[in-house]
Amino acid sequence: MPERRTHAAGETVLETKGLTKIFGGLIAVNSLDLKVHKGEILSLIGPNGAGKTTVFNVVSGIYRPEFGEVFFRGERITGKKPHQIVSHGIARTFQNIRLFPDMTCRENVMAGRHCRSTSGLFSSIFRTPGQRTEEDMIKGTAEKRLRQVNLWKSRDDLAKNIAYGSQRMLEIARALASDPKLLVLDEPSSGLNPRETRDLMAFLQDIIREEDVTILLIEHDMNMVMGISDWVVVMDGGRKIAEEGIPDDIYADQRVIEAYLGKDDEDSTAYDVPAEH
Amino acid sequence: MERTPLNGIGRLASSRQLHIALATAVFLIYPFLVSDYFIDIAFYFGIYTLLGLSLNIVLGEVGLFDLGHAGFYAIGAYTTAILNTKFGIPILVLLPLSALAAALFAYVVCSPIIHLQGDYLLIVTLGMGEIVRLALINNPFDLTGGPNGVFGIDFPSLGPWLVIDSSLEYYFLIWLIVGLTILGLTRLQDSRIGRAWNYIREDETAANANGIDSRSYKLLAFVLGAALAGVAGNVYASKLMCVSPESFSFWESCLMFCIVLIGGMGSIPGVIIGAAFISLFPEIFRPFAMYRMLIFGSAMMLMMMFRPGGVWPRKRGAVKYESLLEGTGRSDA
Amino acid sequence: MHVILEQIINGLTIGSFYALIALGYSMVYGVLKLINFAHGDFFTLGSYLGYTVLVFGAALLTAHFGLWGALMAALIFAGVSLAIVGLIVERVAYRPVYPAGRLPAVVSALGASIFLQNAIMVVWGPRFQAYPAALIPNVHIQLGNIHLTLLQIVILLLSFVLMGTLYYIVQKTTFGAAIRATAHDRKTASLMGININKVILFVFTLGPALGAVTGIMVGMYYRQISFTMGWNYGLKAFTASVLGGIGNIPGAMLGGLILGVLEMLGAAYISAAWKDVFVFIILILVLIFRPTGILGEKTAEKV
Amino acid sequence: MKKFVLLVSVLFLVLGLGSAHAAKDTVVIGLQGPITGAWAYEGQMAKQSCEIAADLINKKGGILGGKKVVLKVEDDAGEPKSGALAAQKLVAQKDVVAVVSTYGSSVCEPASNIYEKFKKVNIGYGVTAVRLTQRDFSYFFRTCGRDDSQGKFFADFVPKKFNAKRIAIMHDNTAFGKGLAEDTRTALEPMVANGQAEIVYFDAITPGERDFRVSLTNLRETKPEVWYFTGYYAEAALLVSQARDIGITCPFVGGNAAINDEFVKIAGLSVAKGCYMTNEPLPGDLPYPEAKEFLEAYKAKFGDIPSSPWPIYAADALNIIAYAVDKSGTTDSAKLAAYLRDEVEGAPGITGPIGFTGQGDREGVPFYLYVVDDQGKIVVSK
Repeated sequence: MPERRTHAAGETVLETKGLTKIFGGLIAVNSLDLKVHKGEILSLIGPNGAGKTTVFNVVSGIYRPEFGEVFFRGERITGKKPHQIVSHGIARTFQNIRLFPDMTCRENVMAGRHCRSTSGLFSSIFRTPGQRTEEDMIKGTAEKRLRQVNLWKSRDDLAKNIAYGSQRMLEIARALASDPKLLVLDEPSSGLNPRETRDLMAFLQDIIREEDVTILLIEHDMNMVMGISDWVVVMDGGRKIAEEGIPDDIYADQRVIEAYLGKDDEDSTAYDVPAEH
Repeated sequence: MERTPLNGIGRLASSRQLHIALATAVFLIYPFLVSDYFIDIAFYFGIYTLLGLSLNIVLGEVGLFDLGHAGFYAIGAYTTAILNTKFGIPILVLLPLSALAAALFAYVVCSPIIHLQGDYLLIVTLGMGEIVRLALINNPFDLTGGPNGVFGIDFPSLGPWLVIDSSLEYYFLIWLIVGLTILGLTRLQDSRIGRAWNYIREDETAANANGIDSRSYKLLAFVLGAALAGVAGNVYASKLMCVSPESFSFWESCLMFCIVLIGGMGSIPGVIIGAAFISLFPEIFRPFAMYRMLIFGSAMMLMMMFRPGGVWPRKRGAVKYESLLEGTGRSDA
Repeated sequence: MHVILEQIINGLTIGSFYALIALGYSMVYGVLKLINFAHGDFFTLGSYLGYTVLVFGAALLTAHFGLWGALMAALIFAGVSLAIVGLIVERVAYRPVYPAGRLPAVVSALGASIFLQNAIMVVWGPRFQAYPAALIPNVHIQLGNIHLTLLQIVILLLSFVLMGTLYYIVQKTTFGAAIRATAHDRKTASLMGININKVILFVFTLGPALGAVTGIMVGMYYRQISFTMGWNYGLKAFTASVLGGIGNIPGAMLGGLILGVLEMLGAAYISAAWKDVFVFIILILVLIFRPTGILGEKTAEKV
Repeated sequence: MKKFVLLVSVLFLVLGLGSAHAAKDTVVIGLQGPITGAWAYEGQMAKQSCEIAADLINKKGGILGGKKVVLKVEDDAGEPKSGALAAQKLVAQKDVVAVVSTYGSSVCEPASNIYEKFKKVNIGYGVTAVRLTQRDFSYFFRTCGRDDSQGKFFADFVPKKFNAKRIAIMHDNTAFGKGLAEDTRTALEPMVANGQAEIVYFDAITPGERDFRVSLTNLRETKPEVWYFTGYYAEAALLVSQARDIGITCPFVGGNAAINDEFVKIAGLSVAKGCYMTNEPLPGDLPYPEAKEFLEAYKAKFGDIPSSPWPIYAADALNIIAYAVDKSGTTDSAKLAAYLRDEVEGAPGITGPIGFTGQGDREGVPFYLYVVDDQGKIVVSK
């Protein structure tokens, strides 16, 4: 088990203040305050429908919050468009993998470079030297990331044709290709077998160690959560039910156990709705 | 069997070059072997290829259902017709102007509707195409000549040095434009813009989450597609020397849609095949008189039955890439 | 005032034609997410079949069943024939293509449309065909200053009865619930034990049959049919179904009626020549501000 | 790609060779017309008429001392692009002496540009747009009248006949219908200026539609005393029956495309009877011996006489080409065009003596006012 990195060590990378997202009459995220510090892995856990994915979608700009603010490295990014948020340095993956199925793995990873390149219509048509250099850089980064996740050999295969576990890694490689400061992973281990999960954990730890990146994670696999998180935040019903703590404390927290096991008559179906939107 | 990637590239490249050289040779020699009638058929084949290429950007590359593309074609043709007959502006000057007018029109009209998804975009573009056609018929500001259209359009010329007025010269004009367009579009396909279009087609949400401003790229596709359709309109107008609204009906939009889908979405050779099918088939089957459209309809159904992805779909991953980082050409990481 | 009332009644008549055709588009779209471009030609074919019965079988039929009987026979014959044609087209043009995605099905549908249209031309010839005059006594009805004909009233009644029946089937019966469930989410519906094939069968028989009946009504109303008329009606009806919310059955009816009335009012108070422009602009505005149509429900994508 | 290009080239070449050249003892005359498409009916009648005309000439021993007239037909599907292709195909065939071309002004326009460029005499038979003969072309002629001659006839004759001052003009937004409507309005202008007439309604309906009640209600509210519709019979029949339904009772006058036997069939006798139209003399009313001979031959072969005037003009276009070739003794285009323009005067035709103005227009095309009688026959109005 790696040594824990401490809060004090890093500046705040991501901060949400009173973040609230409402769907129809349903409060999916209820004035959530969250802080993610530089260089750490923070896991967001909670039962289905707790509003975790909604938090991700608000942070990455897919949803606009009703109330509250999102700050990224001190800058207010509330209500910015997804594509703008990527260029600020937040890259994400999706709960149910969203690759570009009919394009090659290499092209998939090159997508991550889009926000870091600038060639326009005319330089692309006339193949200006600048554009060519940039293309080489895009391809170079893609190669580097593909090699990192051991998919260089599949570079010319269509994304839909590679194994499920590889697709998960490809999506992470794509997110990493934009050189993000914050990597937001939505259940990266779901559908992976134990070996693949172990590889994934090792990979994430390598990344954290070697690169200037912070990771925010939604995860259901408790082994993984306990294994790699520096901090854990538990959500239920759109609220934070336990202050962020180290995994062992959270594991013992009575409220967390209740949230997961249910207190008999809590209308847990109501929670399911927001994530569907 | 050991497969060396470099060999693969070499083989592919040389056969590709051979094909292009052969095709170019055939296209250069062909018009000198046949009568003007067959040159004209090849000319209209060129027009449909250009139209197919222009719709392919929107429909094939980005996956936007545009069933009103004839509207842009019409804007290009009428811009040429009106400015040439009213102000005597030379056709070749109007070539970029028509493209610009169609592009501007696309920008203004598509901006508010670009967020619509799938079939809703389809019906809105269809409505837009119909609005253009109906407006042309109704002769707004006495500009479009109503159902009669505009007549007396010039042929393209550059002073006394370059005069394009025979079938042969029109043939070369349109295929030169098609050739340049193909060159440009092939380059775009292999650039961050072309890829961005494809990302949007594959999964718009994921594309956005990867930093692609899908709204701008979709608009760009419409604007560029419209500009090319405008160019086609310019050449068509000067070739026919007159334009009338019946040339820009909903049916023309349907034909362009079919060109892209018959050939294969996003595939440039596919567009050429689709355009060949659409423009040559009815001519070849002319002797069948009133049965020819029956055959045409059946052929469309059969093609989709046996080649639902198109006759010549774009093959991704066919070209094997070598490493940029290692420089040795070894492919195994 | 009387003029506007008269225009609205005219609009409702033509709107009910659009609505009945739009139902065919909307049902197929709801279940298969396919725009059935051949549907307009189902309508034409129905009209021609009814014409054939009325012209060549009328004497015989009238002798046995009377005028209304002959009319019923034409409606039933055309309806049943088109139900069969609908099934054949589904089998030949859509089923083999559908698994490959929605776009190839668009080309196939256009192909089927061209085929049907030209088949009609080959069989019945390129000329306009005149429906037998005075199938229904040519009675003029004048209410105050409003001019109506008996035929108009019969057509409106029949349309509303048909729409009402369909509405009842779809909204109140178990099978209707199955159709709605399939339209809402095909995958889940089939997991819930709904026989999707049966639903497809239903929409591909009922839609064309409704189209055929509409074809005969159009023939009687205007007394003139042509092999190309399906294209125009199809376009309008498709527009109507999108206006109402495509895939939504009450939406298609509402969309059709609204479109008909809008068209007539546009023609009356703006300009006959610009009325279609007016209709399409309204359509575009509706879709910009309510992208799923008037009654269409919002379905957001799960991210 | 390679295979494909080869395939296409081979197909082209086969097709090219397919059009074999005719023997020397014939004179080939082309016919471009809508054999398929929306106007297929007109095109096919024109083809039949030209066949009959050629047969009659050949039976009388042909031209140029025994050469047979041979007809070469190209389909233009009634659309401008196909029209241009058909023209291109005809000019490519050197043995085609001159062309009868075509039905529909917007189809004729691009085609006649091609004929002009390749110096081939082309004679329109169903092309009435005024502008066609205002282009200073040397090789374009027409045997039919122009829109403005009909409009002028209407203005001179119709208001007086019905003692009508309030005139409604309705067109169908097609090239032909709108052209005629505008020319009629122009022709009425002097009468409007001195208060003898008033145009109370001037608007379009959309062709291909079936419901015109709205436009008709508007028309009814203007209380016209005569109503002129310049479009085609398909819409005309609907218009009249719907107009009678909503209580419009004033006389209906159609242009020369509005009334024929189909019109009577669709509208029904009770509605159709008493409807008028301005028209060139119908085939049956032509007093000339050529007409009698032609119509008998046509009837013998096809069972009926043509139901519209245009095919007859096509036959006359063929006749005048044959006449000019025979009399001038040349098949050279330039000489032939000059001969047609300058020398032909009162040549015998089915539709009466044929001659051309300097612009290529037919000289003196007569118009009649027709009416549908109680039996549904279209007869000259007394």
